[in-house]
Formats: sequence, structure tokens, C-alpha cells
Amino acid sequence: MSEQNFDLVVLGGGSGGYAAALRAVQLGLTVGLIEKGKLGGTCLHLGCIPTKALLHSAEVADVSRESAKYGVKTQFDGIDMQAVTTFREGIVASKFKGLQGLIKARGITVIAGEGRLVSPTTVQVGEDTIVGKNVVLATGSYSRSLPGLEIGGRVITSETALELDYVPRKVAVLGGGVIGVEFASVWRSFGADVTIIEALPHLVPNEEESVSKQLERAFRKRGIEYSLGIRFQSVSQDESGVVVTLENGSTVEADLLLVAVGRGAATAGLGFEEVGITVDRGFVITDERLATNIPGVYAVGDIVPGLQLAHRGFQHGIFVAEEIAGLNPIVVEDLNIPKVTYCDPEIASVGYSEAKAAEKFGTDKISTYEYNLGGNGKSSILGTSGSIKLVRVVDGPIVGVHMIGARVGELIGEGQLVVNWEAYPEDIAPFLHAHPTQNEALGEAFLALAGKPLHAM
Amino acid sequence: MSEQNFDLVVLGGGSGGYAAALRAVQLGLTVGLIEKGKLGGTCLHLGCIPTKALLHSAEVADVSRESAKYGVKTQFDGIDMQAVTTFREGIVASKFKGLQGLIKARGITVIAGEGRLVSPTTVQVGEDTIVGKNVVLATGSYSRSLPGLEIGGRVITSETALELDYVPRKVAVLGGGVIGVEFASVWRSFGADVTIIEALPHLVPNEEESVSKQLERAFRKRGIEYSLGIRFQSVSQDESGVVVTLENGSTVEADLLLVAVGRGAATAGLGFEEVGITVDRGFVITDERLATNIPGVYAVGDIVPGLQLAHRGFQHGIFVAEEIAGLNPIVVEDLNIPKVTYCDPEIASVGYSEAKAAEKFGTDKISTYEYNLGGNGKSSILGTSGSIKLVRVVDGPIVGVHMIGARVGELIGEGQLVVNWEAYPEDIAPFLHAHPTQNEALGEAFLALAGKPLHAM
Amino acid sequence: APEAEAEPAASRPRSTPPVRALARVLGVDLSQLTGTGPTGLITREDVRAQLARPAAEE
Ligand SMILES: Cc1cc2nc3c(=O)[nH]c(=O)nc-3n(C[C@H](O)[C@H](O)[C@H](O)COP(=O)(O)OP(=O)(O)OC[C@H]3O[C@@H](n4cnc5c(N)ncnc54)[C@H](O)[C@@H]3O)c2cc1C
Ligand SMILES: Cc1cc2nc3c(=O)[nH]c(=O)nc-3n(C[C@H](O)[C@H](O)[C@H](O)COP(=O)(O)OP(=O)(O)OC[C@H]3O[C@@H](n4cnc5c(N)ncnc54)[C@H](O)[C@@H]3O)c2cc1C
Repeated sequence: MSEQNFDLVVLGGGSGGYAAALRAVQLGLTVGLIEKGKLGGTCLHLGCIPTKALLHSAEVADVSRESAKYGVKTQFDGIDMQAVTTFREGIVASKFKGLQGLIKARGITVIAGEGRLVSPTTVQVGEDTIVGKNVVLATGSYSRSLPGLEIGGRVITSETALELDYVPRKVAVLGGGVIGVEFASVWRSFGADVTIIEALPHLVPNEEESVSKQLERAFRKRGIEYSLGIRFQSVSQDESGVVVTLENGSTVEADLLLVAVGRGAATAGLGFEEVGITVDRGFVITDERLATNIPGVYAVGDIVPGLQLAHRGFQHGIFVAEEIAGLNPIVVEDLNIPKVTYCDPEIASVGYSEAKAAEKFGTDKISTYEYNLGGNGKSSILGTSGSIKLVRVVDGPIVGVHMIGARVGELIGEGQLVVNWEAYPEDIAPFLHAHPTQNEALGEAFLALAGKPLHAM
Repeated sequence: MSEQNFDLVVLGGGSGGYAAALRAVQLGLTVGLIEKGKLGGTCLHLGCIPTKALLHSAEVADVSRESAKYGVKTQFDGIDMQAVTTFREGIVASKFKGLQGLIKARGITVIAGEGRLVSPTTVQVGEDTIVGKNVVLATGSYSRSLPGLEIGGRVITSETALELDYVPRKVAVLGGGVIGVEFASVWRSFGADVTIIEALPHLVPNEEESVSKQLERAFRKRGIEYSLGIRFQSVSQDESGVVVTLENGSTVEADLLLVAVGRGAATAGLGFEEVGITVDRGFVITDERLATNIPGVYAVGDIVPGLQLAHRGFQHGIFVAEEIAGLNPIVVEDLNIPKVTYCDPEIASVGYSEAKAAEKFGTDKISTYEYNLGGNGKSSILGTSGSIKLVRVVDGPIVGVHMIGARVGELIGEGQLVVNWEAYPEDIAPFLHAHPTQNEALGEAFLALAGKPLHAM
Repeated sequence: APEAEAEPAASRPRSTPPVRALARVLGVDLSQLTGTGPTGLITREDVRAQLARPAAEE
């Protein structure tokens, strides 16, 4: 039984928590970082990193399969899941090692164990009391299910999906959001039959509608099936597989059902409510500066309602550390945070969709332009189709960038600066983008929106 | 024999010329575009596009070869050059068709034939006289050789290299600039032995020195040999191959010698000097607004001394059309134009190198930061190494971005805006880049340069 | 522990990069302007307004 005192105590060592800790020590604060599992949290161990390793194996499989088209003679002999796993685990292990080293080198005190908030300044970890002048809650999220839908056996979440040691013959995926379409894409590339079940009318329903439609077309071409606009009713399983029944009575049979219907906040039983913190359906409610209703207690990352993304967690963490240090950092709204979905084709966006911009600024106060990647040399070379859609305020800034196509995730940094800096297409037009890149397609779209398309009408 | 009159006459239908024509008609001018070969010029038919198609076939070969590492079982059975050629030609043909359609749809009059400037306003094409209120010279460039080094047989330029219908066993490449390293990279991926001969102390000598060094290391690992700092002396050839002798007496034997020592301006015998235009070693001399010494005559693209890049040609073309239309466009210096070298690993840069920045601003007035891609999750997943180096003025803007690593060419658009807008790292720091992308590495570098590294010390 | 640093933002012209770039092109000196944007940021409109101001005021 001991008591340790810090300027800042961070509960949870995932993207949000460790970013807060790293920035806080940089600013001269002493930090205690409490983690019950592994530093790096969901993103490093069960999320971003391992899924992107799988997606790269999937890309390699597709490239190998289609190599003849490029004049490369290869014979594709299937997937070696054991090697896929070795690759995935190797990537995670090396990043984990790097992160542990960094956290140590920066002088953060890591406290291993499950913490419970017992007062606005105190976290109890087993016998130990950890006291901070400020406390940051960063306990992250877990895979949710639907009422009455029990996880187990052949009904799995992303955690189990990641670690499968075989390629299923046929998978049903419940949920056509980011996690659902990413796994669907991987499995399809690995040779499985896949059916996605999405209750809303479109795949990736949080994206621009034209992007959703293009993804649906691309998935159909890839042989990924989907059911849209009809809700899940029930699932049964036996030794041979699962049968999913939808509300219209139709059924989907498969080896497995992946449940990817969203993530809840991991806050139950951690004492937040008891200390008086406002919690809504598990999520911690904060103001736009990430302060909870209890002075000195902040929340970051997936437990704060909104986008659940690692770099939002990083941003939150850095923000809160700077806020506590009195640096008065600027607020970045969720809307202006870039989103990437790493399926094939890839999706990336930042800012307003056309519909939301019309709502905000008025239909006649915005204009849009959609550049077809068919006009982009590098995209043709890569054999991808897709588009870049921009939304601007008439005679005003670019407020939305929406892309779909192989590798477009790498272009979103430029979109992010443009939207956050409220640039006008005319500001960008003088700077012709490098030829022949996919990046150039973004340049062409800006040129067109500035009224001077180059390689387009 | 006829006379045709236009607001603008453009001599040469490559990147620079057709961009000028396209922008000029957009601005309401009538345009006659004279082209002796194929619209699209070097870039489309013999440069950017076909080389990048080859480089993609090369990438596919490398991916297939190394697929086991990612858990994909493939057998690599070599290169089918006929299929490579079909792919390359197909890409060029489809882009060519698109460009022809665009030029027609925009209402540009294309005049087929070789033009000769006969007065400041007149170009003679065979029997026809083409008169313009303004004239833009855009006749492009050709592969140069060295004094005494004759092209022919086994001594080839990029034009022949592009169209080879077999993979050579061993190639010598004279010149370690962009074109040399790109072909070296392709051939190596196709299985050839390659030796690059560069007279300067480094490969890609126009890039940041640390980037050159990393390329040299990466090429060595790939088994690409090179000789640096020793000049070419002579070459002999017979039925079995070539023998290249360097000034220090050492020799390189190969099947072929690719001469890639730069490109001269294609202006000889076109009447420019006779009309009084200042020409220096073939290049047309202009002021920074691309005006020649003869009023009403402009030059764009590769014939204007400086970077020889397609998007510089586009930019020149657009600039001149706007200048003629009285729009007073802004000048973009060559230094602020992005450069991409598409070998593996890829190289991309914009702005000042560290050395040039030190010269311009003073050694103690700049600071630099180099982010190792080893710290970047997506780069690790792709299996690439490399770095991103930034140069800033102390308490001032970012003036240089220098990258090496797989796919970094796609990141240069962000670098380009940052450098051209003179952004400070502090302007960018609040906007955390999407995780896990390579783009994020650029974000990390900006964060570090702003004094707040996240995943780095 | 490392020293708590103040953001070097103080030395940075108080506007976004594209607006600063626009000001450079138009020849508007940002140091002469008071920003009307969030937290005093100089906006594009501030730059244009300065440009529209009659020369007599300068
Ligand atoms: C399959 C999948 C793929 C994803 N892909 C991406 C992607 O590509 N890009 C992206 O940006 N985001 C992605 N995400 C989302 C991303 O993982 C999360 O947004 C991010 O991890 C949130 O960070 P966090 O710090 O809020 O929470 P977490 O990363 O969940 O971290 C919370 C940490 O707190 C610890 N903890 C919880 N309770 C306690 C306690 N009581 N005491 C001590 N420690 C505790 C946990 O062990 C955990 O380590 C993905 C998520 C999943 C599931
Ligand atoms: C192998 C190689 C790879 C390259 N890769 C890239 C790359 O990846 N990215 C990049 O940015 N740049 C690249 N370049 C450079 C790029 O091709 C040139 O910068 C670009 O083509 C220059 O455009 P231009 O309009 O000045 O000249 P050109 O494209 O050479 O066009 C000139 C045109 O004028 C015509 N012409 C010439 N004389 C006459 C006449 N008297 N009458 C009528 N017509 C005439 C020619 O037929 C030609 O069509 C590459 C070049 C090569 C050789």
C-alpha cells in the first residue's frame, strides 16, 4: 500500500492516454500512466496496426493474383495464414517495443494494473493510491453487440477476427462501417465469400453518399455481397456454421458472423459516476475543451462521444496536456479530423459532405466538383478507379474533401490542411501538382473548382 | 498555301504547349497548336507515363517476389516483356485518346506539321502560314549525349530503353539522375544486373545529400551497383556487348549502355535565333514571367532553362496564357516546384535543401529535422525504410521537404502547399494526421519541428 | 524535467498560411492589421478590407 503523487494521472495507456502523458512530460509535468493491459491499447494491439497489416497481406494477394496484367508471371497458390499471423504479430511487436522505449525514455511513470477513480484527484490501483493534480480519463472502447445478439462460438468480434488462424470459406459481416468493410475486404482478398449486412441504406454510411455508392459498385465487382437497408433479426449457430436472419425474413449462411456494429465506451465500474462525472450511455461528457463537469478531470479518445479514431485520441491527449499547462491550444472539431477506411478501394475524407454543407451554408451557397480518377495517369497505371469530390462555399473556402480509390488515404494530409486552413481553390491553383501522381488528381480537382480545369472539361 | 490567324499560336503540343493552349481557350482566346508528332509530347509518349507504367510492372514483380513475407504463397516465374509492353502501350494509348478528345472538345485548332518561326508573330508549317498576336514556343527537349559518345547499336537513350522487347542480362547506365535511377530500378526489379556510372559524388545529385546517401544504401541492398565521382571516358561495342571505360581506367561490361546524361532543348533550326530571340546553348532565355526578349513571344517547358518536369510545363503553359490574357498570375520559382523520382525507394522533394537553405538564410538561421520512417507504422507494414527531412527558418517557415521511401511521391502535395504558403510547423501541429498512414510521418516531422515530437524523441 | 516552453506561436504572423500567402501576393502588411477572426486571427476579409482602404489612410 503506497501513495504516489503526480502533476498528472492518466487512466488508460492507449492512443489518447499515452499521447497526453508524452506531451505532459514534454511540458515539464510529472506523469503517472495507469494501464491494465498493454501500452498502446486497442489501436496498437487490436485495432489500427494489426488490421492494416492484414490489409497489406490482402493487397499483396491481389497484386499477385493480377500480376499477369502487368507482365509479371506469378502463380498465386493461396494464403498461408500462419505467415500472415507472423507478419502481423511482428509489426505489432516492433511498434510495441518502440512505444515502450519512448515512454520510458521520456520519463513517464507507468503503473501496471486496473485503476478505479475514487475521487476527482485519485485513482486506486489495487493497494496503491495514485494522486494527480489533474486526471485524464482514457479508458477507451470495446466492441459492442446488439440487444439479444450474443458473442461467442461462431459469432465473433474484431478481436477474434484478427486472430483467426484459417481463411473462412464464407463470412457474414454485421455492419458496413469502417471495421466491417475492412474485414470484408481482407477476407475477400484471401479468397472467402463475404456478405455484409448493413441496416442503413449504404455501406460506410458516415461517408459522402457518392463515395458509398462507388464503394458498393467496387465491392460488387470484387464479388463482395451486401444487404442494405434491412435490419438484422437473429442468428443461430451449430457445428457447421451460422444462419443470420434479417427482419424481412431472408437469411445468410456462413461459417462465421463478424459483429461490427460500433464500439461502446469502456467506463463501466470504474467509479466515474460515483465521483460525480457526467456519463451518458457509458460515454464521458465533456465540453469542447475536453473538460468533464468535475474541475481538473478531463477525458480523451474513444470515451468522448464522436469519431473513434486513434489520431483523434492523439490530438485529444496533446490538447489536454497543453490545456493543463496553460498553453491555450486550439480546438479542432471532429468534422475537420481526417478519416481513412483502408479497404480496397480505400476511402479518405475530411470536412463537410455535400449534404451537410448544404444544410450548414445553404444549397445555393456551395458548389462541388467530382474528379474521376479515370483521368489520372497514375491511378490508371495502378489499375484503380474512383474519384475525388470537393465541396466549397461559393466564393469561399474548401470545406470538404472526399476520396475513393487505391491509396487515396495518403492524400488526405493535404486535404486536411486545406480544410482546416480554410483555403480557397484559387489559393492552390498556381501550384501544379507533381506529374504523374495520384496527388495530382487532387490538384486537378482544386484547379477545376477554381474555374480552370486542366485535364478535364 | 493558306494563312490562318489566331490570338495565340503555340509551337509544340507537349505538356507546356498544350497546357498553354487549353488555358488560353478557356480565357476566350483563339488558339492554333502546332505539333509535328503526337499531342502530349515527350511526357505522354516517351517520358513520364510509359516509364511509370514500367515502374509499376517492376513494383508488381517485387511484390510477387517477396509475397511470402506477407503470408501470400506465390511463385514468381519472371517477366513477360510482351505483356509489359502491352500494358505500357495500353496506358499511353488511353491517355492519348483522352488528351486528343479534350483538346478537340475545348475548341483548339491543331495544325499537324513541323513549324518554323519566321517572324515574332508567324510560324511557317510547310506551305501554311500561321499567324498569332502572341506566340508560345514549346518545342521541348531531346536526350543529350556526351562529346564523342555516339548513340547507336547497344548504346541507347531512354527512347530505346522504353521499348526494349527483352530484359537485358546486364545494363550499364550512364548518369545517376532521375532518368538513370528510374531505369536502373526497373531493370533490377526485372532481374537484370545494373551498374550506374555517375560523375558527381552522389546518385540523384540534385537532391538533399542525406537522401542521395539513403538511395545509395537502398540500391546497394537491392544489388544495384554504382560508380560515383569518376567520369566516363569511352565505350566500345561489338555483337556480344559494350565495354565502358572510366577516366580512372576501370571498366564496366554490359549488354547495353543507357545514356541518361540530361536533355537538351529542341530548338535547333527552328528559326528562333534568326527572329532575334536570345538562345543560350539551345535554351530559350526568358525573364521570370517567361517572356523572351522579343515582345509577344513566350517560351514554356523544357526549352526554358531549369527543371525539366511535365508539371512545370503545365504551370508555365497556364501562366503564359493568363499573362497574355492580363490576369497577372503569380510566379512560382523552380525551387518551389515538387520533384518526384519514381525509383524504388521513391524520392520526393520541394524547396531548399539544408545546404542551400544555409547558404541563403545563414547556417544558424535554419533548423532541420529528420524523421525516420522506421517509426512510421504504415511504412513498416509496407516494408520500406527511408526518412522525411524538413528544413525551416528558425522561428520562421518551412522551406524544404525531402523524402525517401516507398510511395512518398504521393505525400509531396502537402509539402508543396506548406512550402509555397510559407507555413510554420506550428501552423500544422494542431492537425494530427490520419493513423496509420505514411502521411502521418510528415505530420510527425512537422510536430517535431514545432518542438513537440509525438512518436519520436 | 524539460522546461515548460511557451508556444513559439508568438513570433508567427497571426493568420493561416494561405491567407498570409494571399497577403504577400496583394502586398498587404499583416503587422498593420488587427484580426477579426477567432482569437484575433487575421482573416481573408481583413486582408481584402485593408486593400480596399484608400491610400490616404496609409
Ligand atoms: C479493428 C479496429 C480497427 C481500427 N482501425 C483504426 C484505424 O485504422 N485508424 C484509426 O485512427 N483508428 C482505428 N481504430 C480505432 C482506434 O483503435 C481507437 O480510436 C483508439 O484506440 C482509441 O484510443 P483510446 O486511447 O481512446 O482507447 P484505447 O486504445 O482503447 O486504450 C484504452 C486503454 O486503456 C486501458 N484501460 C481501460 N480501462 C482501464 C482501467 N480501468 N485501468 C487501467 N487501464 C485501463 C486499456 O487496457 C487500453 O489500453 C480501430 C479500432 C478497431 C477496433
Ligand atoms: C524518360 C523520361 C521520363 C520522364 N519522367 C517524368 C516524370 O515522371 N515526371 C515529370 O514531371 N517529367 C518527366 N519527364 C520530363 C517531361 O517529359 C518533360 O519535362 C515534358 O515533356 C516537357 O514538356 P514540353 O512541353 O516542354 O516538351 P515536350 O513534351 O518534349 O513536347 C514538345 C513537343 O513539341 C513538338 N515539337 C518540337 N518541335 C516542333 C516543331 N518544330 N514543330 C511542331 N512541333 C514540334 C514535339 O513533337 C513535342 O510533341 C520525363 C522525361 C523523360 C525523357
